[in-house]
Amino acid sequence: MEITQEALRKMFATMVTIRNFELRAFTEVGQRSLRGALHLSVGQEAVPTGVCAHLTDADYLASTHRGHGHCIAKGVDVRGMMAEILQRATGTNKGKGGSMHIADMTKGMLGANGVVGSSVPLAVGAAMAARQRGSDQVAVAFFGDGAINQGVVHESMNLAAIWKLPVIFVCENNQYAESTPVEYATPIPDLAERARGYNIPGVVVDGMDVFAVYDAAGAAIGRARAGLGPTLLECKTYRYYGHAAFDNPKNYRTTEEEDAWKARDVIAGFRERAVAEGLLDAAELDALEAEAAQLIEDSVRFADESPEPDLSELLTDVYLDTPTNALARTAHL
Amino acid sequence: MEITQEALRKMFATMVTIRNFELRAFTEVGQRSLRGALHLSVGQEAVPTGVCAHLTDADYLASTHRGHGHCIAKGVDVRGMMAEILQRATGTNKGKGGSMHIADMTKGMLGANGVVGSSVPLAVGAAMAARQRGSDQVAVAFFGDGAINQGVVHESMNLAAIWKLPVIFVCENNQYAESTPVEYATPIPDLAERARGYNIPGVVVDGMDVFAVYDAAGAAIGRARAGLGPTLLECKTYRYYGHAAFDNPKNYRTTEEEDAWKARDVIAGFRERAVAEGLLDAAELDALEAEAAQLIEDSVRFADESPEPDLSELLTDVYLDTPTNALARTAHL
Amino acid sequence: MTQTAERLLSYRDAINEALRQEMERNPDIVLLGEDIAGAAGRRDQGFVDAWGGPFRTTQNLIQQFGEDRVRDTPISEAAFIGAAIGAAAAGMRTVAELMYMDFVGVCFDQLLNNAAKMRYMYGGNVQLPFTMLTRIGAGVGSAAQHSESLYALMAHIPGLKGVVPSDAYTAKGLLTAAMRSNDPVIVFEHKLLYGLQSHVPEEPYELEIGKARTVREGSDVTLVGISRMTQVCLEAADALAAEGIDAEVVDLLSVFPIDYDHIADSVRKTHRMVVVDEDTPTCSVAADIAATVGEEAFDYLDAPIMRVQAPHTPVPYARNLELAYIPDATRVANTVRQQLGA
Amino acid sequence: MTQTAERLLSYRDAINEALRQEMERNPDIVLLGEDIAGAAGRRDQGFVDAWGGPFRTTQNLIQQFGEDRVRDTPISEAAFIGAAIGAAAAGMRTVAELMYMDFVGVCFDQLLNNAAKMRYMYGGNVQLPFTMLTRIGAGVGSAAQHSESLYALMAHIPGLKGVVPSDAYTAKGLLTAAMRSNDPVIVFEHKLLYGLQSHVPEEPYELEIGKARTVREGSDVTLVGISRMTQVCLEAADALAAEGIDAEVVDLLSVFPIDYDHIADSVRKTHRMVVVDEDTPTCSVAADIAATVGEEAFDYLDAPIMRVQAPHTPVPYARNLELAYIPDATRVANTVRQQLGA
Ligand SMILES: Cc1ncc(C[n+]2csc(CCOP(=O)(O)OP(=O)(O)O)c2C)c(N)n1
Ligand SMILES: Cc1ncc(C[n+]2csc(CCOP(=O)(O)OP(=O)(O)O)c2C)c(N)n1
Ligand SMILES: [Mg+2]
Ligand SMILES: [Mg+2]
Repeated sequence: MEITQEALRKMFATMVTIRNFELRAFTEVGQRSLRGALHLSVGQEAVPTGVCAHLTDADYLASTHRGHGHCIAKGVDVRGMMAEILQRATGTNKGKGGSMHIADMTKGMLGANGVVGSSVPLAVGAAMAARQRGSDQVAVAFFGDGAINQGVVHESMNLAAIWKLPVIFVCENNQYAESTPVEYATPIPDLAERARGYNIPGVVVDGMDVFAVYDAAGAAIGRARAGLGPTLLECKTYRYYGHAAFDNPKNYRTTEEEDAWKARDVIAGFRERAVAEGLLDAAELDALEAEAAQLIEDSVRFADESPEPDLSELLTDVYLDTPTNALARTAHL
Repeated sequence: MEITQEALRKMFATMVTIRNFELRAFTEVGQRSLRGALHLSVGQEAVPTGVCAHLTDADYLASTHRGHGHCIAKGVDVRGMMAEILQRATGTNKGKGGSMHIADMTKGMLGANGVVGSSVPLAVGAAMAARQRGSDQVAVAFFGDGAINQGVVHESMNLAAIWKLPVIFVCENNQYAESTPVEYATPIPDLAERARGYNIPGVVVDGMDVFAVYDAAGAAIGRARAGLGPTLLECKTYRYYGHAAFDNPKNYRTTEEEDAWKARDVIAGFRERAVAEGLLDAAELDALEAEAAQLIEDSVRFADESPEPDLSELLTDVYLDTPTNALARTAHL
Repeated sequence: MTQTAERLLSYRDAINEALRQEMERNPDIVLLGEDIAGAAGRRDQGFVDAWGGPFRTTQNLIQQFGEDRVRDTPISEAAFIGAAIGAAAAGMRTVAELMYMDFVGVCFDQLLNNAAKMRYMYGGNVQLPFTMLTRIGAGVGSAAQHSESLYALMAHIPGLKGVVPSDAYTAKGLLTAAMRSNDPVIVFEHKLLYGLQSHVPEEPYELEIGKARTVREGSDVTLVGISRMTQVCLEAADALAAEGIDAEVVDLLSVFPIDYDHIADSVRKTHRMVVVDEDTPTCSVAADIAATVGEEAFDYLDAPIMRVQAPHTPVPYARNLELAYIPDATRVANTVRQQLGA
Repeated sequence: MTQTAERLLSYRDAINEALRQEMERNPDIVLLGEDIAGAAGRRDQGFVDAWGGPFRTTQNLIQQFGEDRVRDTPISEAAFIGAAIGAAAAGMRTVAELMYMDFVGVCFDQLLNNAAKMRYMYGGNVQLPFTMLTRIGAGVGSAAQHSESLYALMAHIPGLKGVVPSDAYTAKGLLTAAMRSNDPVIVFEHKLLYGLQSHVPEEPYELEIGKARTVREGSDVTLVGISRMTQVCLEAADALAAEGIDAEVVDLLSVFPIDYDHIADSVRKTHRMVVVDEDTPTCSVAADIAATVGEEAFDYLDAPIMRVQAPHTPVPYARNLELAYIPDATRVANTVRQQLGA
């Protein structure tokens, strides 16, 4: 598939932003002794980047507990995301959701979600809404290699298939669900194989290669927009860090395995290829990296300058019209 | 697969018993104006019969809302079943469960179940228990073409596959889930195809031919007993009557379709083939039919002579040791 | 033609009419559920609307609104109810049917973690015009897995609303309100009420969610009914009236929000209360009302608040046991007599 | 070596010890759950017990009992919890872990329609020695989907039992009792209690399911605590004691069956009660206790029964909001003061 220089720049910027954002958020959360899980997708940046390169704000995305990359690639404001994680009133979600629940309907971002598999049918519904209104919007459902064994994921693929809905099911196979290896939890080498059970295309994609992801996603999204129904993409990738801060992955995987995956790092690989093939030059890439670093810096400053949520927010956003005092009747706040 | 004359006799007896039992229960329930759904499996008798011919009381079976055939084939007492449906204290379940919840642990019958798909993991668990104790017991999970789109069925097949448990997943594809045609609800011609997603054998079986079911089930059960793991059998079959009493299937299917399936009726077909091939003679078959008719007759008499459950049964069998008055504290019975 | 206000309609037809009128008014509404039409995909063979819903509450809708707005689904509640929630977040207005409340377990996560929590955890960044229809109640001989009420489970979950219409009039008004709401609302239809007729205006109308109503004035005791139990309370009130006991009957109508103020006002007048609830007793709506009103109207109570509930058991199959299970007018009247020390 | 009775153990270690001792005693017990060992299938690569459970409550068990009795599972709660129920029906004794109670929605049907109902609908024809472990509680900054308590949902379901240990001693005794029971029992571990130490006998022992205990005697008011809220009640009681208010503290320990008699006896002595519950308020265990004890001890009450609960909202993320969400000693003490008219 052809890629414009503009698109290339955007993809590189997205990937470095994701990586910088996560590493910085991790440091900030640690230094401030904030609690709450932060799931880093470092290593997996190619997947949301290559997929979302084909989307506009009108398209939908449903995400997971490991959702920073999906959010950033879908265009959610990075400052708002940092403020959210750092528990500020100016966060994307007023500091009420945190890392696992970042959402922005204006960007078609239906939300990160802390329950494995739970957000997948939301994407199916958004795709149904799109069809209903006759638009060519699509919806992408991201989920992991662990999530593929959740019943609702199976049901969702069947539903999208029989209704030929414009959904792209993107399974990010990062080889592990917490400490559980994918080869233990599923008896097939390629998870994409499951697509056959729904009579939809199932494609194995090199998730460490943003060009490969871009191509496969482009084809799937094209099919979806054309009314040809859903596709399952299995993107083989790797998370460089633990499941969350407390987890030391050395307890379940070898250094050789880690090194082999990291040797194919997407950001380094992209730089190399872009320069080698003369797609973008090194100075341009450096500038994009510097810009991303600045954006992250700004986002931390923005969060620092923002207030924490007002205590009254405890009782808002539950219902639209129910008086908040009715919600605290027996709480004796 | 070789079949002994004894086994042939048993299979024929089972099939005519199932059919007679259901038609009679239907009449009795109607005449007595008992409420509650009764789901007839008439037309599908070959499936439980061919499968259960390979099982002993030590093996397990998990059933559905359409479970009379499974129960009878698994050896549950027919008199107790009739008494159960006719709401008697002598029912298999004291009249507390009814048609949709017939169970008998002494026969390995883990229960009919009114929630679609819900009983499937129970069979997986029973199979795990068998493995744990090092026996060669197997567990059979029956479910419908509608149930295959329930998440828990998917999860169960994966679990049994990765643990190589001795489970036989028997999908009775009777073409409909209530009024919903299978070709609407699933996008693949053969549901057995889904087995690939779990790397287990998936076999399409002619569910109107008890010999075919016997052979396929024998192979699958043999594999399971040998520790080779689960199999998915899709038995293509047909329910002759509506989903339940209120349903007129003429509202969603053609008479030609019905006639084509009924032309392959398993009981008539068995008789024809057995006689033609000299396996059993007509007099023998007549005697077996008469015996079955007598058994059903007896079962109705047994039920008639039995008392209805004592009112105290309302509060028993919830917990083993909690005083029953604690369960009615605010009921003002 | 009869006057609008005098037109009699069954609970079933009132539900059907509410759906039809709202779908006419608002093209964004889509209906999803199992066999809500029936014979899915066989229009070209001459089959359509084979079922019109398992209890015929959705019949004729597919003829009028077509397959895209009246979608039969596979037996995949988690997926299609999740999809209805996702579609609502994406700008549609969805109504999904869960055939029986007893099946809520297969899609519980979608209600608990998505429908109920999305707005809060997203800091207000979403609207959820999602309605779930389901049905409750024992009395049809369907045993443990097709007879429960369980609305207390939903009332326990912050973010959901729930309504329990007790007759055709309230069914139409509450369902209409649910479909117009931007909060997720669950509508609990009672199986034994489908045939019950009452006066139902022809034009669309809303009843406010969260408001109870007094269906009979009285001075000696307040009976609170939930869903069909309101009919049972009215029956008991008649029996008690014959003995000179004047019962007020409050029809709860919403199990969340619960209209404690309305009930407490009644109790401040009558000084006694019996709450009648077909749902299982522990952590029930009846217990919640007793606790809250017991606290807020404490000084007005002349007797302990009592409850008439199902026992803490599954629903039995045999008719005699099932009849013993369901609270009835005799049990209610006896409880009032006991409370009055008679 | 220290005396048995004086040995201090953390809540986490008490749970681990109960599992280990019972599994030693009874070879039929099998444990299932996600990452309860970790590094599943990689023993030959030198990896085993990588996690020992997400909160390390199951660590070292796989080394002692092997892969067959300590089974890591895929993320398929409906299937593996259903399998644990089926295995129990087939003669095994199973303990399945649901990582967080918030996830109960994905396997709710198995609990509601199988575990809870099988014995009843089968007319007694089954034993169900099935225990589910799960964890509850806010306070760890994990927001709306990893912080809820929700035990009221389980208490509402006839056929299930539930225990809420409040310290290491009760954790070991109740978990041991659960594993020996032939009824399905859910054990709710509180995340903030894992580090709490108390005296725990080394030998196995059972605490009777369905019995509350008085952890502090007092004469002015009864505080009822559930799970970690018992610790909060004790803290509040200390604060009140300084003002001359003598609070009795009852530790509920079981959310089904609920020991109403024990609580009512206390209230008959103190004439006042405040129930403290971290779960959301509507149809909660606190409401249930208030309703039932309010009825049964009505004549002894000098003031309305009050509750200190979470608000009817999801759990917020930001620390300041989360702290406001969880009932604490200040809120409890203030409520007591209010009740006493101080
Ligand atoms: C229903 C449910 N079960 C368990 C968990 C706990 N949990 C959180 S993330 C996770 C692993 C998910 O693995 P995968 O789908 O591969 O995503 P990854 O973490 O690798 O991105 C688990 C088990 C959960 N959040 N939800
Ligand atoms: C979870 C759930 N959803 C819906 C139903 C209502 N229902 C009962 S039987 C049935 C159809 C089942 O179809 P299938 O699995 O093909 O079995 P069959 O009736 O054909 O034997 C439905 C939808 C149910 N019992 N449980
Ligand atoms: Mg993974
Ligand atoms: Mg079928």
